[in-house]
Amino acid sequence: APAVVASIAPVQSLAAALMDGVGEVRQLVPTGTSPHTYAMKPSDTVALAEADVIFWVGPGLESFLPRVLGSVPRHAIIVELAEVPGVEHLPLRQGGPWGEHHHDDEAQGKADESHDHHDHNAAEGHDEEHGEDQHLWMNPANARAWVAAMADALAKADPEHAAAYQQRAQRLDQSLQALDEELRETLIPVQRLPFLVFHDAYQHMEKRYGLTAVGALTIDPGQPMGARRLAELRTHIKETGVRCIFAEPQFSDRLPKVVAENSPATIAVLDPLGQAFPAGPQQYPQTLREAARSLRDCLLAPH
Amino acid sequence: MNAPFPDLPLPLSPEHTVTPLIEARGLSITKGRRTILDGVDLAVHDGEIITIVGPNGAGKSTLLRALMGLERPTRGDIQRQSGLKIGYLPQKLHLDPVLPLTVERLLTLTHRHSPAAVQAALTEVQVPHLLRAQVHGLSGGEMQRVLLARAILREPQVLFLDEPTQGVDYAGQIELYDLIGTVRYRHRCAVVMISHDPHVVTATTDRVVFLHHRICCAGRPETVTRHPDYLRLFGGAAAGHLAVYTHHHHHTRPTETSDAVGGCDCTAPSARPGSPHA
Amino acid sequence: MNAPFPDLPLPLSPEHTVTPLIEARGLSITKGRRTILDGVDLAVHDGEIITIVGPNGAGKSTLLRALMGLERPTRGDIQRQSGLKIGYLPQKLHLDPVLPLTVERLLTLTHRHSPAAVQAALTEVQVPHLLRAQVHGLSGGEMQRVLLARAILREPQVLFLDEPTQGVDYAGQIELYDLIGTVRYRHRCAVVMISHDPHVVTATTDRVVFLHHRICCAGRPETVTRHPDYLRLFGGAAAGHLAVYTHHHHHTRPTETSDAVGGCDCTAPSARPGSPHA
Amino acid sequence: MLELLSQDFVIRAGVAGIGVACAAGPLGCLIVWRRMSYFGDAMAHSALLGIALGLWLGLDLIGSVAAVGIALAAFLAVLMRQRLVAPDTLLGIFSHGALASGLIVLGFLGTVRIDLHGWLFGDILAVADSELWWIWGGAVAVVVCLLALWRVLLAATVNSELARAEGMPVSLAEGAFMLMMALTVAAAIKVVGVVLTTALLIIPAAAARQWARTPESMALSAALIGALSVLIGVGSSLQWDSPAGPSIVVSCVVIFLSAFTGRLLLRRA
Amino acid sequence: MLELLSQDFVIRAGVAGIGVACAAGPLGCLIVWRRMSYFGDAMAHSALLGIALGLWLGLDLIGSVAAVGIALAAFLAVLMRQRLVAPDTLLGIFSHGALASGLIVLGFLGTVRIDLHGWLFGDILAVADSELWWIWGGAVAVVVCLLALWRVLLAATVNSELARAEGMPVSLAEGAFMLMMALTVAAAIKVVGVVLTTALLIIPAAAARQWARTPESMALSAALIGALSVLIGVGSSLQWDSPAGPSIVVSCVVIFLSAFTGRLLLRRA
Ligand SMILES: Nc1ncnc2c1ncn2[C@@H]1O[C@H](COP(=O)(O)OP(=O)(O)OP(=O)(O)O)[C@@H](O)[C@H]1O
Ligand SMILES: Nc1ncnc2c1ncn2[C@@H]1O[C@H](COP(=O)(O)OP(=O)(O)OP(=O)(O)O)[C@@H](O)[C@H]1O
Ligand SMILES: [Mg+2]
Ligand SMILES: [Mg+2]
Ligand SMILES: [Zn+2]
Repeated sequence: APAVVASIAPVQSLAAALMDGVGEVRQLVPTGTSPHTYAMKPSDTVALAEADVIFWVGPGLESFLPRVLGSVPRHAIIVELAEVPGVEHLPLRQGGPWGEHHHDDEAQGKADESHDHHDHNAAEGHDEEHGEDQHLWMNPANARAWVAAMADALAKADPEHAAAYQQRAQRLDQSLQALDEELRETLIPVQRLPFLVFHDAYQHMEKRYGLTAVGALTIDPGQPMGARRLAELRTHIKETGVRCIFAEPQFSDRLPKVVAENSPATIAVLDPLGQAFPAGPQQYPQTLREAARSLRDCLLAPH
Repeated sequence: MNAPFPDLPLPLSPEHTVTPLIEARGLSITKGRRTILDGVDLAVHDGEIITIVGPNGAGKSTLLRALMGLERPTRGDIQRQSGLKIGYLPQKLHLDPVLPLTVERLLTLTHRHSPAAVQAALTEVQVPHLLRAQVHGLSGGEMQRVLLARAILREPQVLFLDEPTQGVDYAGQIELYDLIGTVRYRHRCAVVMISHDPHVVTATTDRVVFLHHRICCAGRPETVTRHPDYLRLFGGAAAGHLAVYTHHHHHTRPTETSDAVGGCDCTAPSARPGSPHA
Repeated sequence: MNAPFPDLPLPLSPEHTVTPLIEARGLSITKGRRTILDGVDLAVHDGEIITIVGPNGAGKSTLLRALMGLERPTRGDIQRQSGLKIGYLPQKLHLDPVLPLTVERLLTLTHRHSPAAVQAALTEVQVPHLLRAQVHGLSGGEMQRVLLARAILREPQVLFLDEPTQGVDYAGQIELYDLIGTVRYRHRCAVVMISHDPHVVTATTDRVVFLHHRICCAGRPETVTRHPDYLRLFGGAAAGHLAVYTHHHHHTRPTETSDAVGGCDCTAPSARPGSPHA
Repeated sequence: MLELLSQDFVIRAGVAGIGVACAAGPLGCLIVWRRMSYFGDAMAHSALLGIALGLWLGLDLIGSVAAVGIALAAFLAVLMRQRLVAPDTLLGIFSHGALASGLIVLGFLGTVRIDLHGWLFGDILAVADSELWWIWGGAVAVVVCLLALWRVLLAATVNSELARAEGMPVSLAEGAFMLMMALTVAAAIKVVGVVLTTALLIIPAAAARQWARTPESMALSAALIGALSVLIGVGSSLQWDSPAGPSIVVSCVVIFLSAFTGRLLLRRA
Repeated sequence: MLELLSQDFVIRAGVAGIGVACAAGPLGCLIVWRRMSYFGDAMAHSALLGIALGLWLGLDLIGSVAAVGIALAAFLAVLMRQRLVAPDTLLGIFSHGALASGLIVLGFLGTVRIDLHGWLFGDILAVADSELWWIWGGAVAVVVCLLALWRVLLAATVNSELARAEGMPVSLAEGAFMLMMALTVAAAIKVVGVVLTTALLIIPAAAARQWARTPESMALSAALIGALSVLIGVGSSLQWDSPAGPSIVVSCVVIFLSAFTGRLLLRRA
């Protein structure tokens, strides 16, 4: 079986589903650890050096990887999933309240998009994807596109099992489709209910299921926020009748609490990386289901 | 300035039997491979002025610091009366300009004193105008005067002065030594002082300790100054200076011939600083 | 130790017309609200020994530093011959033990010298045994000797010494001054020195500058020492010392009565350090 | 703006910031005089090690963070006595050592559900009502402790040997100081974040040094400058929606630079 | 283990680490002597400001990072001359000031999502072949520059006034030194990360101080200790599969602590 390395938990889960019964998939960044501050261990480098197939999202997310990939000479097939055909791309949004009167901000964001966060990788030849939301896996349709590309890559690396991979890919595609339907059904009742997220990681899910996120506290959890935005968010949630503010398990819920203060909104938890679930084929669907359940439970809860 | 208390009783002579304020017995200090002090016995009694003399590198400052408890003895022990009030003027003091400090504040650094007392102390060392000056702008001599004022201000029981008039101008030196001479009368303060000045040794002192890693000789100035090592240290000039100086210090006590701490038996190879150390 | 070159030609007298090595004209320095130097004119010619005297806080160190370019004049200007080789012994020097340094390395800090020259310089200041000692373990007097060796080693054209024998023992002081007296003969080195010692002023010096923020008087030692301000600074003792000392320094030049830099006209309120400054 | 000013979180941020600044003023002066400017950094990294060890050994996190912090402070207090390695270097060694060991321990733990940087980047806008009491209580406690220890600490800072010779309980006071500093800084980091804590410690003190003539006036000015920067910082955060913590830091820096150039210009004139 | 040792990335990590250690040894001694231990930290944070400004003004990022770093170094070189604020405090002010301004600028950029700290965590296991040439070329260049400037820099470090009085070109040398240091540290941070860079600068120097008797021997020992820690660190990283950078830092700390206690014990005996 080919040696397969996946960068983060959702990717590992999809790959593991494809490889089920054939081989293991090594996950590089432990679930819950920031890919940005990750310090590599020799076993990681060995895994990369000996890998036949490497799956990763893109330099916007695993910013440490381009350097490693450049320095480990190998004939592995590297799949940058953000670039896979069929993936829907969404531009980054600004932190803070979203709505009618904030459209010019978004326009401004588009104009600025050549100065986005991947520019430091420009020197390394990754200047294609500008200012795009990297949380692509939050939309099962994107995952389906990934699975197709992953199966092709695996088949190329391991022609012996090519048929098996394609078979599994088909099955996985069906179950993703089912998951898509399931999520849609879960989320239909809450489509019009406004909510606020801690950081803007759910755009893909939101667009897919027609949810009404009305703002994010921050675009980047590493960046502290301004007092004016906080005040605006507080007015905004009152105006729009936000009922839920979603914090994330890795990050402190102190700021969400401040925003929720003096308003009927409650705090709940959304986890885009699904760190509560063990790695494996089930991790990805569990993550999305849990997110949908959390959205629905909070938004439908009596206030 | 002459001693203002010419008819006060003389300080206790070193032979007295009361327990000393500080007593070092068999004190030895080694640093790395060098023996700096070797079997030094010394007692400090209240009210007496002891001057430690010796060539550069003889271990004088080390002895002073050991008496105060700032250096740990390698061998021997030091007994200090508990709760002893000590005043100290170190040989060199580096003050960092990162910390702002006026002279006034430096004088009240370790203990509180009334502004009047601070002003009086500065007047005694002739720099009353520096009260509000920043210490890191002081000239060498000004600093030394201020440090002396600081050490005296506390009304200590023992005053340790490591070359107190370094960098002080000539007229100032004479006046400061006069001041030191009178301090002990005020509250029976003992003074342990290091000096390279032969006048001080003979004029201000009750007891001279000639140190060169070990105590070569010790006793009344009149005895020690006749010692060949002493004469060598102070060059041919020592005798001449005596003549010049004794007329100035009216409070110099009459010569006593008994030598308090035994005779001089400096068997050290030589008292010259150029000699190889242990 | 007597001067080893008793029959060499005398150093140039200050009246000579060649361009001076360093010349300060109308030099004034103020710090905060205090005037430290006020209209000082001073020229340094090669081969001469100038001693600056004055009470504590008179601005002597500041003048020295200004001559070297370490203090910026508030008014007036200073001309230095370009490429002048300067040796400097500062009044206080703080060395940080964070940086390891042997005496040997300190001597070759700014310029390279042969080991033999280094050893010879240390021998001249009588501390040859300290060659490999760590500088931050040195005693006060040892440090001073080492710094003097360092300053001389460079064979400078002008040697600036700020109280060079501070903390040096008595015998050492006399020998160091003899050494300074001979340095100028070796390679026509000028010496500008600050001292509080009346012997030095009269015995080792070509020209005395009495400074108290401004130059009160300047000239040959024999002239300046008769000035009332000078006598006040050095107390009644000044005259007496002369007698003691002149016999020792055989190379003292015969008295000249002409006063080089004009008469003494110290109109400063008083030369006492206790006086209020500007 | 006025309406914004009356937002309760803004008031809380201001009150909390001023509380921290008041304690940080005198504490920061001592830190700056002793060349321990990076004490905050070292404490922050020791907190990471504390978290890592706590997770590994299954201990209470608050407890293990406190234990590592106190151990570090004690170790520092001892090592500060030698003179071959300067305090800033010692702090650097400990801080990087603690960070590296923390990362290694975390590496062995495998899956870790904690954002390390989240621990360090507290947010002054997120201060809760209950924390205000703690902050001001802590600030008063720090000021009271400092008043009690001030003379000894100051004397030991000016010259440790002089202070010891003249009978001051230097070791005791320095030990107490280190302990107090470790606890205070750790608590402040938890509430307002490491960057703001360190900045409020050292920058106002450095600005105050430009005109202070006595240690006490420097300590007082530092506290005032800190409080002023908090007000300016929070105000500009409201005005321009800049992040609050960084805005306070930048106003500290601006005040420092003005004081510095002001002194230069005055001296010229 | 042996098989692992021959992995090319291990060899590259070792070669790169030793190259950095050789330049960092003497450079770190100067940094430690001048109490600028946190220079690496300040450079790292100035790099963040550089990125933020570069993004804002649409400049080349490498260029704007370099520009901010050089400006900071120049500013520091000037401010280092005054004596009211100690170097470690200055570095702290600049470092926190740069970080805070960087965050503010980024905040204004709106839709930029950048993890600032990602820039700072280079990884020694990710060094590329081509970078090895740069590292060793840079190390040789640094050592050559230091050899040329050594006497002046050392004299200025011991006593700046003495050096200036005796005609050494102090300002020039210090300017060149600051510039060189800024460039070197920035480059090293990019390749091996900020933690490892700072650690290799200061910890070997502090360890070497325990036995060195001259500045030169300290510089040499520091380079050797650094190289040794790289070997031990990479070795133990292989042995226990711990992250490589942190392992090197921890071996530095262990060597420092052994040297320290060794000296204490020797002095006792
Ligand atoms: N840490 C140390 N390591 C090695 N030698 C040391 C150390 N500290 C002091 N010494 C040596 O101990 C000797 C005594 O020093 P000390 O300061 O006591 O001399 P001193 O008699 O006061 O001399 P001075 O008159 O010059 O002040 C000196 O030779 C000095 O070099
Ligand atoms: N930065 C400063 N601010 C204020 N006053 C200063 C400053 N620097 C020096 N002074 C003052 O300038 C005067 C001259 O100082 P300087 O060191 O030149 O004196 P000096 O003649 O060398 O005295 P000494 O014989 O004591 O060494 C002193 O009164 C000192 O207090
Ligand atoms: Mg001494
Ligand atoms: Mg002076
Ligand atoms: Zn995200």
